[in-house]
Amino acid sequence: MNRLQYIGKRLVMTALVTLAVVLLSFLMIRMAPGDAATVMAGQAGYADETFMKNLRAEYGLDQPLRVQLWKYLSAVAQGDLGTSYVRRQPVLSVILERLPNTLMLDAFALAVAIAGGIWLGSIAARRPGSAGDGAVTTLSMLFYAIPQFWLGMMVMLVFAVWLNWLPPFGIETMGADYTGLARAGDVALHMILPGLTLALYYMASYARLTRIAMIEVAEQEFVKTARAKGITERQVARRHILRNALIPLVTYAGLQASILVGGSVLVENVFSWPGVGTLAYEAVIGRDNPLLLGIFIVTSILVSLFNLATDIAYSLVDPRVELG
Amino acid sequence: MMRSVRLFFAKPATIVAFAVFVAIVVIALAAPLLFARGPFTIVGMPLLPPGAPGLLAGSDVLGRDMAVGLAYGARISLLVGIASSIGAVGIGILFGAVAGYYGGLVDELLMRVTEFFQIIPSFVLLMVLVAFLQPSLGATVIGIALVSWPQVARVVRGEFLSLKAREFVQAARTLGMRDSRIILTQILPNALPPILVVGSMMVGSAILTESALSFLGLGDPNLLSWGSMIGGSRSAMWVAWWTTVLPGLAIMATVLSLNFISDRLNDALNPRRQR
Amino acid sequence: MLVSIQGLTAALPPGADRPLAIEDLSLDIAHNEIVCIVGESGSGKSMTAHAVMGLLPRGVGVTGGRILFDGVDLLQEPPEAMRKRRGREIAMIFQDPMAALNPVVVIGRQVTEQIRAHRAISEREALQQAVDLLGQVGLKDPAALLGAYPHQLSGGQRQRVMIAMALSLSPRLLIADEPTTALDVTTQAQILKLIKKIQAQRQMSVLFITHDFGVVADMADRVAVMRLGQVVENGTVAQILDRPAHPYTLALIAAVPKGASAPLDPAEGTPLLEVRGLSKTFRRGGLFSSRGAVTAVDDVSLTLNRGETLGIVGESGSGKSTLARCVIRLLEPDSGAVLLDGTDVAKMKSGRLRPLRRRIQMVFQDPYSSLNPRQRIGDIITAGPRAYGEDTAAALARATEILRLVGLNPEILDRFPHEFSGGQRQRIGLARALMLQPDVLIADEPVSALDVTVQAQVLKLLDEVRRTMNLAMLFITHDMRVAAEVCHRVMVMRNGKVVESGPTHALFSAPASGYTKSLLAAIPGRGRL
Amino acid sequence: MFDRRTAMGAMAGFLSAPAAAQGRRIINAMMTDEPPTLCYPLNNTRVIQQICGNINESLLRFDWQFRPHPNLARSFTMSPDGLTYNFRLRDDVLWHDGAPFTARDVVFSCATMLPQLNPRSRNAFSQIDRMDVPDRHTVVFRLKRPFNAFLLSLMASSAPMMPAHVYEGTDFRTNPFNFKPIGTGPYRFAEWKRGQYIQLARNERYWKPGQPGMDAIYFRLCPTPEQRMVAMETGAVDIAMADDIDTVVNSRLAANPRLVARTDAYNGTGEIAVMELNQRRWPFSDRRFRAAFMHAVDREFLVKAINFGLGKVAHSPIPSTAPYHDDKVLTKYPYDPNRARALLDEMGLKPKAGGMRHRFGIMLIPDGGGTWTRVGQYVKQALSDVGLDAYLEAPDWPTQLRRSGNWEFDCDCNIYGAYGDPAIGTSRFFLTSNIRKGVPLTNLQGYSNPEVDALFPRAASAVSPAEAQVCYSRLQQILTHDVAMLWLYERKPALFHNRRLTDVVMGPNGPADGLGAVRPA
Repeated sequence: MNRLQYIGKRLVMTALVTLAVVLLSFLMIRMAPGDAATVMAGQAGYADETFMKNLRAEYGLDQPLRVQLWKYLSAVAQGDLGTSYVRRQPVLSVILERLPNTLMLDAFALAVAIAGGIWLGSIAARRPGSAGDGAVTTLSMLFYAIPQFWLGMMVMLVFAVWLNWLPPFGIETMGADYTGLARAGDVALHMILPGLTLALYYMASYARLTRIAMIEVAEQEFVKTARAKGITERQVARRHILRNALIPLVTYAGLQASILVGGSVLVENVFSWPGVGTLAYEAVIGRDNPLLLGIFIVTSILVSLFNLATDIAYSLVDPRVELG
Repeated sequence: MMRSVRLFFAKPATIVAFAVFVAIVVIALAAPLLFARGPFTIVGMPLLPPGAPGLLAGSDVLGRDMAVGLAYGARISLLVGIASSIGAVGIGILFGAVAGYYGGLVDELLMRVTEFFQIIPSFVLLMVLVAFLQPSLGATVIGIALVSWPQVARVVRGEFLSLKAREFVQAARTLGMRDSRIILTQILPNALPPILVVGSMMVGSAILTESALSFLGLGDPNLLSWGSMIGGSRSAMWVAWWTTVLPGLAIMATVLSLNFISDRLNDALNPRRQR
Repeated sequence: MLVSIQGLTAALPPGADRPLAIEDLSLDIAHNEIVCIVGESGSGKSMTAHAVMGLLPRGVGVTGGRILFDGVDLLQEPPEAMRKRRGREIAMIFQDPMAALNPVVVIGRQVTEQIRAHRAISEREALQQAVDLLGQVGLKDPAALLGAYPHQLSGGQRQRVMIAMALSLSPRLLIADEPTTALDVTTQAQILKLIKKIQAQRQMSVLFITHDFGVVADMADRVAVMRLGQVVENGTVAQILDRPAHPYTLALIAAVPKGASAPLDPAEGTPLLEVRGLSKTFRRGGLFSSRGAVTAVDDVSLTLNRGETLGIVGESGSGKSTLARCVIRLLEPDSGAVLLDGTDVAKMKSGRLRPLRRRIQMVFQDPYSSLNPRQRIGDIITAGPRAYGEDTAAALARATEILRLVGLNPEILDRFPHEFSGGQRQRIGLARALMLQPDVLIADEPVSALDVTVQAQVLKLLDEVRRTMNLAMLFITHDMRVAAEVCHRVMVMRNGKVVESGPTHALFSAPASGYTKSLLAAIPGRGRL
Repeated sequence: MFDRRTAMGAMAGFLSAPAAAQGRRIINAMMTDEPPTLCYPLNNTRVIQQICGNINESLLRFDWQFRPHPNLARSFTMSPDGLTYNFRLRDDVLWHDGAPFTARDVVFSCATMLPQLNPRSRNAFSQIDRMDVPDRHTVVFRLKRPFNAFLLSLMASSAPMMPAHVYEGTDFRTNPFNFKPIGTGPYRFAEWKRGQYIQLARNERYWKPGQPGMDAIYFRLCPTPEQRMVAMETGAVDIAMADDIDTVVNSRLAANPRLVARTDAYNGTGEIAVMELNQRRWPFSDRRFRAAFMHAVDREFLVKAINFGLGKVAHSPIPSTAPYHDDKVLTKYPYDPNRARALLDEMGLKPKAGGMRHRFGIMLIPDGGGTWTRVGQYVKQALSDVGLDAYLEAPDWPTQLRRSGNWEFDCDCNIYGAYGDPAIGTSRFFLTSNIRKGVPLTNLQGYSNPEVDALFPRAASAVSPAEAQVCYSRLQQILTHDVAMLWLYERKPALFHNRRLTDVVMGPNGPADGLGAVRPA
């Protein structure tokens, strides 16, 4: 099967999976007690029957569930994810407004995690059982054990408060209103602490995975062949061991995409990062059902696409894999 | 068996980790005996630093003894960690075993379900579940088990897939054993080591997840957990570091010791090292 | 002398089954000579080859002796100098050509990498040389192969690539570590021929490691027989094969299946087992895709009588194992009938099948994976009877008898499988099958994972058991010599189809089909042993 | 411990406001979350009040004693029978888009838009019989019956004037001007940068002489309490309004010499934190139980330790800062666990095995482990000392509102605003007629007392203040004796502002009246 056909088929699958996500989360969310009218009444600090009735009518909450579902599905099919109860704006625009911030943070964290993890992992794998290996293993174990939100608070305390190296929170300097390059630099500076906080956990897993994969690959016959050829140890490590060890890493990166979104809820919360994670938290707390559904839909599409990308990457690093 | 035990304790780090873990368990069990009045009792002024008279770990924003809170927090963390892992492992074994052994439609369905869980951000899903069930200990345990079982199911399924192709399982079939017996007596015992490792890793991550939920205010308000201690003193961090640093260290020590244990378990139970 | 190994001793890491991997080993390899080291698994033959190459595994250290290569002690060479010798002066090829090639790098790159590690030439020039080399080892269209990945090649082609790589810098010594063990017999014959041809052309020395005396007979100028890290006997091929001095050598040679045809028992009456037109097709892919189908068994019929052994012979992928699994209903055939005493079990539902299952039992290939590592021997061999409701005490009592029958001490009931050797495990597996007092025994490559001496014992046991219990036996093997030794009749399979079948003696002495002929011709050491 | 001053100084490097360098005089304020809309009556919450108070104005302004003063109305008169109110409007007021402000806008706001959108306005405006417009700048309200809270209900936060020419005949909820509001106030809407800030710019044609005192106001999004505190300490933000700052760190900001702390900026809202018992259920229906509850809880502790002094123990349904509060008639319930135990014993609620008398739930307000969680945890502990076994429930917002609206609770928590007059803010919780299932923020407890039902309307329609006072005094006497509600404390949320600004808080309506008067100190 050629690659384009494969991508086409996967896109259809993505649409199907998304439909399942929509159906399941719609039902789950609508089954839950309480509706948006009560939330808004609570916000207003004052309520009566007409007010509530108007609100329910406005959001179609007075109609039977299947009518609501049908309306919602047909709207989603046209790219309309509804209107946020709390923000009274189109859900899609609310999400798209925040999405770049999260993607930026996640991409940075993932890049740091992968680069750092592979580096640490290959140090450890060079001599299993050595002091370096022990240090890396212990370190990654430690990163695994630290609650992310707490780590965020601690690095904020250390690097922003005690050492004054980096800004503590937000996405840019408040009130500075920079533009252009200065703004990009400002944002980059703000991204370091949350990005590293998010990255450390995954860096630990990449380090572990790289280490295990490299040790495993190093025991394989073709590594012996490589040595028998008389090429240098460095070339053996890079061309033969690492290249093969990368294969499981690619799969793992695909699996992590959705976890990363979940992880950014906490980190974004701690660092006041205006991303989808904080949005999701607000949506849960405020029972903003359309927004919540929208987040599920958008993230599941993104994760599916990311998985598709890693599958293609997988087929590129491992020629044995056929797409299909 | 003895060999596994010996292998398990082969490294000094493991002994330390095991000792830390046992100590935490003992503290958790002994908390009601040591501090009979419970973690919510107000013992003094708020935000007294550690070392203040009678306050080993200082007091929190309400003037409660942090040390008592830390001891009681261990109960919640361990309870949630172990209970939700048992739940997840139970569900995971059930579905993973059936899918891995029988394959076909069940397997296809299970793979789709795990895919769903892979695609949906599980922590957001968990927040939704807990918020809908109303934050309570039960909701936390159920929620964590519900979002983590697919991971176990995948491992179990993989083990079953590879084990069912092994010749001793085929032999069992040719001997005329029933499927249920094959699953229970032939495959499951051999699949246990990786399940045990995944399960013990899961205890650690469940503790982390619980603390995150409590930190966000989605924990049981009647119980003091390490996460809620941190969440409740977020602002106080600026005036009283111990209110957030100490519970965080407690979480870290627990999860770290657990991870060391499961890591060694992995080595000790690894069939490649045995034989 | 090109190579002179003197008093080489290497220690195994603590906890291994013996302290020394190689013990006081001395061996010479002259210019333009093929020296074979032959021995059973664990004899240290492979370690010796790796020691010469300077590639002993981590934890194994040389504790004494010298390896002189052209007068230079390789053991004293600094690592960098040793690296420069590897590939250039000493080259090596390995047992499993799939595992020995990097799966994610194209062939061309793997060949040029070796050339460029030692010679300062451009990639283009190196590729040109690679094309030449690949042509020299008999690969067709070498230029096209440069861009291929290892998995796109057959086993024989891969081993040719390995040989091309090894030859690329015209080494003076080629070490071949069981280079044909993972290959089918016809491919093996071709590769052996190739190595021999190239050795002759280039006048190089070859150190050839093998467990197979047939291969030794075909290849060696001189032979060293190893056992437990020591050379027990050393001499020219004629000396060793014709006048072996050491009893171990003698035993090894005696154990090689000679293909002496078994006595012909006349078979009469209705067959116990009859297979008619059996087919089985495997489909790959999941719910949403199908990637073609492979017909593993294609319209096969056979009959089997009580007391008779029918051999099913074929190379890998011939469908012989699938056929066996369909007969015993581990797989459900797509079409055809499997008649057991006239009852068709081919499509029978599992509920009705269960009582019939005990009549057909199986002995498996892999002595390690065929016994549940977490159960005691007693539990393993009484599992069958217990599954049919026999009470444990009675089953254990019978187990004692059966264990004696297969030549094991009945006291082992409380022990675990890992405490036993491969041959013992095969006996336990046989005992498990016999506990159900089957009518038909299917033996699926029961000896192919065993060393040759053990192999001979197990084959003898199977034959005895068949006779005492009057079993019908379906014997699956890839090895013509083994088939010739135990089977009354032989059926040759290829690509799922029956090529030819007939009484063993007739088939071996006058094969009808060309394929059978080529299989027989490919048997290593044919005529010498 | 780290050196806080260094730390904060350090952060100033990152968070200072270089925008000032551009020469514009800017107020940096903050918002805890982004408002859903900027249509004042559509979402009458504190965030909107803070922002829209600068954009939309009302007819009257009130002083610290809640006395009315002219604002958009040049003058006003009330007929002696209390039925007719006559407003003369200013004729020099322009909407931000240049259209003149006229009587048409007043009629549109008070008769159409506000009653439709703002439940708080509906109560007061339902008293209106009809409105007359004798000329372009005069409006006459004729009431059905006297309603002495009428003028107070024209406070900006209850009755902002909305532009008729923008909204009339449109769907108010979807009108695009909800996101670029038009008003008459000292600042006009300039820019909304999503996720970052809302900017208001100086209204050059503002009618009030000398105002506005600055060039622009930025409301910067600051979602977490830590972020807000640091922003205040470093001067990145000039004003922190109610609840922007976590009470835990109040003392720290209050001690900062660069900051001014005000606790009177929200007297106009007059919030009381309460717990409500479902009086349909026993034992909550028993007055003695409610009294025992009050005696068991040390409300001074709630104020001191949990609110860090920002508040005052509440003894009455009418806040002590509001008109009609009468301290003399109140039955007070000081902290006295023994008294509480005695009352419980007396009503037959004796300790059972395990020392507990009764188990019931306290449903918290979802605040993510904040003040209410702390209050709940303290109250639970305090109640257990007298043998009451309370368990805390932490539902999310919708569940909390649904359960309380449907009376599915034992005890819940609430904060209510008195809004300056009991007829607006207090009576709704005690009138039998306001027991409405399914509607939050009504008489959820099911409290019902015929005398109270009679007194509230009489008080509201009393023409003379003295007569109203008599009624309200009696009401306070009855309600506190009945322990009609568990009043915990009056909230005094702190407003912090930088000393570089002055005239920030000018009346009880605080920042909801806008920051027009603010100027550099």
